[in-house]
Amino acid sequence: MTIVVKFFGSLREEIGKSEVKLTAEQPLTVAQVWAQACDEAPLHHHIWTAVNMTYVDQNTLVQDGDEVAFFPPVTGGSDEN
Amino acid sequence: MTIVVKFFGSLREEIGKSEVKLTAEQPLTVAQVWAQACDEAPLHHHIWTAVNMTYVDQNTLVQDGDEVAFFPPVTGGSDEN
Amino acid sequence: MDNNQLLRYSRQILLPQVGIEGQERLLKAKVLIIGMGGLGSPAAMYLAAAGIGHLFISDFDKVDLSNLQRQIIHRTTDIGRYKVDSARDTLLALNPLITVTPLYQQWNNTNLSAQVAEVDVVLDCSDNLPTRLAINQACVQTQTPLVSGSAIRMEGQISVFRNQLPESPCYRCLYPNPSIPEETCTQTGILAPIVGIIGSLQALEAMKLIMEVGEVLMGKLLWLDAMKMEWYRVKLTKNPHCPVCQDQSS
Amino acid sequence: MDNNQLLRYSRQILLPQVGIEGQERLLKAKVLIIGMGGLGSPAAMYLAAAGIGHLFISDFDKVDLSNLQRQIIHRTTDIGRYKVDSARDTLLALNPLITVTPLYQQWNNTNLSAQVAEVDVVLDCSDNLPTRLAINQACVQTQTPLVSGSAIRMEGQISVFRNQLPESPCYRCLYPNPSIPEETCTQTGILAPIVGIIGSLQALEAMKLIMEVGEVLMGKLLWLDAMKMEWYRVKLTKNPHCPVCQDQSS
Repeated sequence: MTIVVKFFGSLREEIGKSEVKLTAEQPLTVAQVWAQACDEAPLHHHIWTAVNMTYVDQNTLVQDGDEVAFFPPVTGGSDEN
Repeated sequence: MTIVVKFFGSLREEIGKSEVKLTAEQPLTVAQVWAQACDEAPLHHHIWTAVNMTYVDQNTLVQDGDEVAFFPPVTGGSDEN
Repeated sequence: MDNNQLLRYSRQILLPQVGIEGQERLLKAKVLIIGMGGLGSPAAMYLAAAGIGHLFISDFDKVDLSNLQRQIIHRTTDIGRYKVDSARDTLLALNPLITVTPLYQQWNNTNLSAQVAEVDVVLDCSDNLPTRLAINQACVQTQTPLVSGSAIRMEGQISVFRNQLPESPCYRCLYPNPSIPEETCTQTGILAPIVGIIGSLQALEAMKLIMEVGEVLMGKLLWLDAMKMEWYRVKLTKNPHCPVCQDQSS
Repeated sequence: MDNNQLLRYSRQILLPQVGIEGQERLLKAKVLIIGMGGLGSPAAMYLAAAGIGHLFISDFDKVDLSNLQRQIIHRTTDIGRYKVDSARDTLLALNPLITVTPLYQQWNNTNLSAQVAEVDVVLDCSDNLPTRLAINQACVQTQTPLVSGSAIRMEGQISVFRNQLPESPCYRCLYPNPSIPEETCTQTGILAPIVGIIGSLQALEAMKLIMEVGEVLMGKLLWLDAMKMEWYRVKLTKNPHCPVCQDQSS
């Protein structure tokens, strides 16, 4: 099965790539997609994940042809001193 | 051939629909797509047209599976008194 | 409305989506904006200009020199003043016909819920996750719609939570585990216009909620990647295990 | 930069995309903003806050009560003053470290090209197509980058034209036949925050051009449908028959 993996925003700059195509023999979760795309780098639980632009949790199973996106939640703000 | 036709913004509200699916026996230009989707209403030359989200002129030929979008250019501004 | 108001608001009364009825709704509305920083500045200024009848603005902080790079409601001469005082002056100078109530206090669950219950819409323009989660909880408890915006680095996001509707996700649904690293502009930085974009979008969605026109970003998150100038539109679903909104609807 | 500047701009100097070098570029930059109305208000305020060294602001009109619903750079007490005077006061109150030059004149092809040749980036915040076409022509002639924004009704659009690059379309490429119906907010109306969104986006793209970071909207048009809160991203191509940019490159 073939999966397109995308990294948005500052995560793209951290990872150093914006898009990766993966092929897999067996079903993968979102977390396993990350591991394969990022050379087993740890996936922090606060990174948001979307499959076909729907927000999902990291244990969601990915289907053939899915697009998986990883992006950092923006929680901060600019009210601080 | 099958074509998806979309109307954006105030044009959507003027036409009264946001999306139409067309089937056609023969090749159509963008202008002919408008005529068929809008019951022969005239297509003003100032309306912008995009095929698969690329800006094109109204004489462009449309292919099977194309998405044709119509939208009003925003030329005005709010600097006036 | 008198002639003065009709002329002041004429450019939006002209819109079929607004009209006299829409403007009357804006004039009667009460909106709470939490945070008078980068996001709160444009959000409050556009809501004041548009004629929201009563703005409650909340911040316990004072204006600092490093705020002025992006917090356009404050002036250099406001450094050291309470942000809500400085903001109130700007808002009333823009539109003296509205009422502005400055709120200086720090919030706890009780006084925040009481304040939220007084208004029609809440704008979260705060700067940290614990405050965001507390605002969400108060909005879910009181079934008050919440327009949530945030911005940092070269990124921004906005979503709307219509907490009076059982099908709406809440802000907490997005954080099954809310212990995430804190990020503030003090450490991370922010490019000035990004707060302008997100704060203005918050004002727009609040006005649509009040006038009940168009489709708001309920169950949708818009995420801005300013380096690529791309918007991603992510669909959100209600988390069936959410400790905040599931408690509420059961 | 002195310590005062380092602190004022610290929240963007922190960004790896900006740093000291990016801030120095902003401080040295000259930007022309044509129109101190709805779009020009946030665009000028964010560029001033961010520390653009020299802002040229152009408008021949005076502040009217009906402007205040969305033109947040002006105050109620500014009614009757030249917009560029009112705007200059607000910009210098926000950031007294920059230079602001008000331009009161109406433009013809000659004096507009001369002014455009003086600056690094032009922001088109004007309100009618003839002005927009004249600005485009001056920018193509002088190979000056143009950030074009517009907003009306519940709609807005923005695009960037890097006129120094032969592959860039120009604004006129979009109007093979420029005789289109005039639309102004006087007749058509505009919801206040939409100009905030588009004007802030113009400031963002101008800063990216000056600092040479990220990807700007060259060959792309972002079109906002505020009723649905959707952004459409349309690809633009150079018109091989364009009377403005084809003349120039041949």
